[in-house]
Amino acid sequence: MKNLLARPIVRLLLAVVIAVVIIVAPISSSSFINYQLSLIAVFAVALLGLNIVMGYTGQVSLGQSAFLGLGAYIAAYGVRQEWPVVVIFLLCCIIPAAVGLLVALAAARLRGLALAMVTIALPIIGVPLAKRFPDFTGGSVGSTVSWLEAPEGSGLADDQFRYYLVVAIAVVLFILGRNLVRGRIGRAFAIVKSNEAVALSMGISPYRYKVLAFTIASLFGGASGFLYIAVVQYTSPETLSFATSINLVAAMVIGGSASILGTVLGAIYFVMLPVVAGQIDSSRTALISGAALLLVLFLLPGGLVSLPRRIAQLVRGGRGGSPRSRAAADRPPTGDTAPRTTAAPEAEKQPR
Amino acid sequence: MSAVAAELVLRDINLRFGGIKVLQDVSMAVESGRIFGLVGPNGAGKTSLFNCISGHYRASSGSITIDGVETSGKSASQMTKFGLARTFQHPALQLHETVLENVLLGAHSTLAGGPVSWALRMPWTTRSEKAARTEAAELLERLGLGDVADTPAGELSPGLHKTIELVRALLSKPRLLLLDEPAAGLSHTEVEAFIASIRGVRDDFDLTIVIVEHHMGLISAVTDRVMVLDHGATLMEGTAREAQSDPRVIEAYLGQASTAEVSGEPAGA
Amino acid sequence: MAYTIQLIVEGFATGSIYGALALAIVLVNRSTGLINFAQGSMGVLATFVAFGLVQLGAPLLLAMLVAFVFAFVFGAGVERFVVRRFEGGDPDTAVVVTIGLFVLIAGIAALIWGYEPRQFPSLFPPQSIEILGVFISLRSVGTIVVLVAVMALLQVLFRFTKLGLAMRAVADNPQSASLSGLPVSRLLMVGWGLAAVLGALAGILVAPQLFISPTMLDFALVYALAAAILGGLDSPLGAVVAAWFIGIVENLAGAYIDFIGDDLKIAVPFIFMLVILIARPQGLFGRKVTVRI
Amino acid sequence: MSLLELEDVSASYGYAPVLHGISFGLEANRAEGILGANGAGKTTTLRAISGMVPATGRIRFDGVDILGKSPDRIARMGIAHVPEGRGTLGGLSVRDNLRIGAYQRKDRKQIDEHIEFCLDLFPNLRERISSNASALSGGEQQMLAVARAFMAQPRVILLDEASLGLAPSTAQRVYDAIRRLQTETGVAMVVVEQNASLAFSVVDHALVLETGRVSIEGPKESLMGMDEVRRAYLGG
Amino acid sequence: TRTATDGGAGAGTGADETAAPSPGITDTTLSLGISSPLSGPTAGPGSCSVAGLDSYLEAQNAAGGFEFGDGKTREVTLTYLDDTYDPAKTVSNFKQLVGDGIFAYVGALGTPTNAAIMPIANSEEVPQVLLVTGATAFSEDQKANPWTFGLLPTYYDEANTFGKLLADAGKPITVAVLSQNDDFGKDYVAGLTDAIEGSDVTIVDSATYEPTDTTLDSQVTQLAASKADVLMSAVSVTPLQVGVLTKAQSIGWLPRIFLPSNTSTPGTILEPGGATAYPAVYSTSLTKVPASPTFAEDEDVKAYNAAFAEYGSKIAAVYTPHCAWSYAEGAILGEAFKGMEEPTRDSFMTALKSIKDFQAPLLLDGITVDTTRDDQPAISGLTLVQASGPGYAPAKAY
Ligand SMILES: Nc1ncnc2c1ncn2[C@@H]1O[C@H](COP(=O)(O)OP(=O)(O)OP(=O)(O)O)[C@@H](O)[C@H]1O
Ligand SMILES: Nc1ncnc2c1ncn2[C@@H]1O[C@H](COP(=O)(O)OP(=O)(O)OP(=O)(O)O)[C@@H](O)[C@H]1O
Ligand SMILES: [Mg+2]
Ligand SMILES: [Mg+2]
Repeated sequence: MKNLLARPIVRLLLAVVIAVVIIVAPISSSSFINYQLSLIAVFAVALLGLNIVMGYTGQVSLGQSAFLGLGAYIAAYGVRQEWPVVVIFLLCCIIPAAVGLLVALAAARLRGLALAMVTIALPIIGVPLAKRFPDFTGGSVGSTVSWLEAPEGSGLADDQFRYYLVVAIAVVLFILGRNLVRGRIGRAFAIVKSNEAVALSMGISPYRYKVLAFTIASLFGGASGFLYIAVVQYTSPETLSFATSINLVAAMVIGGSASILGTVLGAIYFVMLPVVAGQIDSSRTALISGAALLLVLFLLPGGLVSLPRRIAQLVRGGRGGSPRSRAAADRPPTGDTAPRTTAAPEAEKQPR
Repeated sequence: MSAVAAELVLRDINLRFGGIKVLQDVSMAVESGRIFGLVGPNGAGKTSLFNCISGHYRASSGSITIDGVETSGKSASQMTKFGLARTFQHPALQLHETVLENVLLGAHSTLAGGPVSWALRMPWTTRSEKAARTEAAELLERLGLGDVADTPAGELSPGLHKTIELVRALLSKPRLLLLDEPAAGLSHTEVEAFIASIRGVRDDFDLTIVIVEHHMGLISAVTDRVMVLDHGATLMEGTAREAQSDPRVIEAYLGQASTAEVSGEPAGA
Repeated sequence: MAYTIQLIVEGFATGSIYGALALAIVLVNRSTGLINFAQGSMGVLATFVAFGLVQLGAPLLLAMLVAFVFAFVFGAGVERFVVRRFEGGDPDTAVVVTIGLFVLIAGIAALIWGYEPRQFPSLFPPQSIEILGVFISLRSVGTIVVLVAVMALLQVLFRFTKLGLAMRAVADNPQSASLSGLPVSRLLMVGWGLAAVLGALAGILVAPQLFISPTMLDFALVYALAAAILGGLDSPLGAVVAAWFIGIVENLAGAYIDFIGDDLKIAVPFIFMLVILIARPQGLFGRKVTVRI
Repeated sequence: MSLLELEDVSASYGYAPVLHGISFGLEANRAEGILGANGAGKTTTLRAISGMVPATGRIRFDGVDILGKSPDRIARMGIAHVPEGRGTLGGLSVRDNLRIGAYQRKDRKQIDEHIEFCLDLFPNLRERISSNASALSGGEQQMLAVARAFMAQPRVILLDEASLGLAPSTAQRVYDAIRRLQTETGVAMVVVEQNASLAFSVVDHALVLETGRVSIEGPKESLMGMDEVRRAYLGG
Repeated sequence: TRTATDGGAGAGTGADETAAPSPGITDTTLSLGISSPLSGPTAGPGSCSVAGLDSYLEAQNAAGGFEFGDGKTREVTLTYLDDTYDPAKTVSNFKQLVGDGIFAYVGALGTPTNAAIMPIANSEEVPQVLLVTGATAFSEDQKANPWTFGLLPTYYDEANTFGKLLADAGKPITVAVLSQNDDFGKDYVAGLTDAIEGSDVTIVDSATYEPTDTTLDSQVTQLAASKADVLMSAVSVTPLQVGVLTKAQSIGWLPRIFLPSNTSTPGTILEPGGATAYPAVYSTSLTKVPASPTFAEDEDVKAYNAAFAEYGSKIAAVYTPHCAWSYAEGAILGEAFKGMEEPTRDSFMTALKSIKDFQAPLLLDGITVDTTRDDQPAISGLTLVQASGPGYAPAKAY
């Protein structure tokens, strides 16, 4: 299974199939489905940012929704001011990145939970702040925009056009993000996550790389805000609510921390879970989503991305063994009995 | 290679944590291209001294110069610029990553391009990455780790971790290398192999090396000079042979049975 | 002046709500090394058990005791059957598991009792006493007394008892602790159980004011986390002091700094927190962790 | 019947087999040495005994099957393991570490005496008695790990490179103390040690592991007489 | 390039003589949809606004179905989805409902959530009506948004009624205002300010709160310092409102109190808040309170209680006024169906917009439904009430 995937030809074929599916998908789908697909792209970008700062660099951020919201507000404002789309997009990236940079310059001195607490403050303060400036944000009623209609003669419905736009931007951002987390910068992120002392001795300033990761996360957050407005065409303080941040963190881990593919899977989970839960019983969504989250992690502690590995494991390890010994085998003792925090999580194997 | 082995001079280094004086007026001078041994009882302050040199600790007073340039105020992440590399007493590897990925980290400061060029995969980034990979593979091969390059570090026995750290340090193209107990956990045969390779490494890479070790056989085999620390202060400085016969050193460090051990000095000496 | 003092008194009372929950967070952290986002919902569930009993006519004190027993068993069960699988793995995963628990438990409570807040009887009389123009509600006084007592108990538990020492050891490094013969899994269960009891206590203390609902402690949880971290995650005393600090600072800032107002007053404790943590990363009362290289 | 008995013990990490059918027995008051190159499986053998890696075969302690029991139960039965690497509780003070070592003991008075004994043995620890263990130097942490195992007053002690990172005189002192402990309490030991001359100063019998299998075994004297052993482990 | 139906796009403008039926309606059925918060902090009111409506619809279905203006009798079904008060989810739910072919989207609760779908509903011409929200934004301009309007009196109207009462007293009165930091709060304050303009009534202090606050003690303490005669406590969260009532009296401040209609229920607010301590407590009311002994023998209430026990209790566990409001909303829909001559959304909107002087069940005497105005929600009349005994009685002058 693994070997098969390792072959370049198989990988290429797979990529082509996925590309074709992505391109063909919206043509025959309903506007509802296209909306879901587009939302997946929107949140995949937000999750990618979160994964860079949290999954790859190990800095817990509970503030990603604040940047999503900020990007969305900027986009909505820009549309109302009738700025060109490209300008809006750039601003949606630059301003949140700048805000993220400023926050990080102070916050990156902290680590672990202290940092998490400071980032939690972003959405919590962001909500009343957004209500303070109704001219810019539309206050608590929020602000509606109506833009990105399919160009005449394209033969596309609005939702299809928006889907293509959003997915195209997301794909480009994903390629950039993927490049970033591999190679020189990615290795620096990883060592900042696992051991700052070693990072220092390699000439890597953990502080700078944390600030960098945080800034990139904010940039992706802002960009996803732009995409959000492209798809939802509406934003309000609820967009940046703290609950969204928490759900994003959960989705990131469920997809697969420090994994590009995991990020996409996480976004699918993030968007589809409420829909599926509503389908099962719309008055019991909390119960269903909580149970689903636990179930997924129970079966796949490494996230959805570890599914193939897990299957391979189960196939190979058909031989039983008592539950205890199997549980123990899942986490072999590292020779070093140092505190757990230094243990790196199961990271996606990088191709080499 | 144009880089020339560095010269390291410490003057009157003091370090304290709370009420504890960890280092007191430690001075030492390591000539360019030499292998210098740092020994002493547990808790004498050897690792702390390394930490001061590498910028992980800030000495409360004293001066550290590398090739005459004062580095004592610099942060640890700037020290690669001065050609410094080090290994750790407790190997600090990413256990889930492969050996190759682990050592490539050492190439960080030699790779070209910042975040933007790497995100855009500019040609120079890929070129320098390729070069680093080749070099890493060669070094691993040379130190006998060629066939485990693609194994996750966590699956190797701890004895090998020291060597992986050495390769990682070498990849940063240092001129001054600090090794903290590089032979701990190695068996007798392996220590001999290590002795052979460390001299080769010094010559081929044109390095100055400071070694902390409790393995006296290794110390006397490879070092040009040693300094003995005790309770944070210099006890004596001289050749390894002088140190081993110094009654103060025997008293504070080697113990009575040490003579037996000295006799087991390996042939490489 | 009386007004200022009144605001401070109010801050104490509000802070005590956060403090009660913060103690539970500290307890879990000290005994398992984790942060439990489900701490609030677990407390609420136990409070609901008490609520159910009271509705059936049981006296509040009895209901409370039953709720404590329930909480202990439930907390220990959660550790045993859910959290255990994730111990020793990626800490982020464990935290997300507690987020899942948080959602699930709220869902269970809602399934039985619905989302609408309901009145909950108070342990303390509703009256206030007036001292020099400052009104102090007996409920707040009661809450504060209980809180301080619990804090002292925890302090004693961790400082002076063998159980406390063992719990700290397990939280520090379960593998190493097990090599000394510590019954790691049982200690972890006890830690979770006790923390759940504390959560239940917090829930019962605040339910008369917040009204019981599955989401009752959601927002208090953020404050409680802030207090626990600001105080130093391993210090019960720190958690309570920090909680009071947050309550008071927030009130004063909201009342006296016009620009901040009632809507942004929440920002003030967070800004203080940022500054304090930069200066003292281990928190006000936390013990500094040294990481040797 | 031996105090500790391994019969055909195999172990693996995940699916990679590491040990292939190790057997040996150990009487009270005796010490067994395990030698072998890096990665031979010495550490894994000790982990299999103390329940830290899943294993197959048979491991009996004092006539009781302990294979499959959890590490803490095995420890409570009287097997103390000084693990490879940092074996301390970093966030706890040195004193608390020692108290944890004595966790399952009931004789309160004796505990304090034993703490004194350990502090005499390792004066460094006395100086740092209330520091966090994580602040200690590498060697000091190793001392603490050994002291913690002493505090348990075990019937079997598993030493995995107990002298690692210790100054020569300190290492000597540790092994002197171990010998004393042996005569005083009759503790049995399994000693894994790269410093073979140190190991041979305490063991009665030893086995050499090669890629997870026992290649040579015998009484100390006969092993020390073998050329290949001398060359590979003693130098000369 | 799309084959699937595109929601309301096919609904035409009604110009055809034999109008093709709109989606969601057959000769025997009609389907309605709603997206409300059914989990999370707003789920209490959210589920009540579904439960009340569902109770009415199901009870009517069980009684034989709804009669329509075209002479047919139809069963009306309601599909409800949870949006957790997140607008993006509401949009998703709306698209799902429309894609599944609902006829109309009715009675959803929440300001941002409804705001998010308003443009879509209007561009796709799907009725988004009788919304359970007091925000003015949905009803104030029905020419621009012909497919959208609200059910309940606006917050503005409510406060305006209070203000008028004060202004009519004709003497100097000081008022302290506590309001939510959002449009709900702002509309409230605006309604009050407009009403007292030119009178002797003055607002001497005001404070705001976030719905996420755990307590409003400090706000109450601050307002108490003003010693105002009147406290207008526009707090929409039950525990917080109770907290306000207990706090003010505990620090010795006993103003006259004005409560908004959504947090003035005797059983859940007045009694736990110890409202009897205050000289007077005013509120506005629309509906009879089902649990109140005053109405125990009322026919409407009996019908409601029976229907709720049978159907609604599966959705909402605890009563909030939203249950009663949305029950009445069901009757308004029934009234619209009666006037609906063609099975189209256009015809439905026309019928719905022509209801006047309709006395929906549970509405208090004197409160009637009037949907004919372009700038008002369906119900805009309010009865000012005053706490007395276990419930409310019509208010006396100040
Ligand atoms: N956590 C692990 N996961 C996978 N393989 C492992 C793990 N730990 C050890 N191994 C493998 O098991 C084998 C035996 O390791 P072990 O640690 O027992 O050797 P050792 O004899 O103690 O070596 P050393 O002298 O270096 O301590 C080695 O080949 C090693 O690569
Ligand atoms: N960060 C720190 N905080 C507190 N004490 C420290 C710290 N770093 C070092 N020390 C103390 O300084 C002393 C010297 O430690 P150091 O690690 O330098 O010793 P060492 O000579 O390397 O010993 P070893 O041979 O055991 O490795 C020790 O007693 C240690 O406890
Ligand atoms: Mg050292
Ligand atoms: Mg080993």
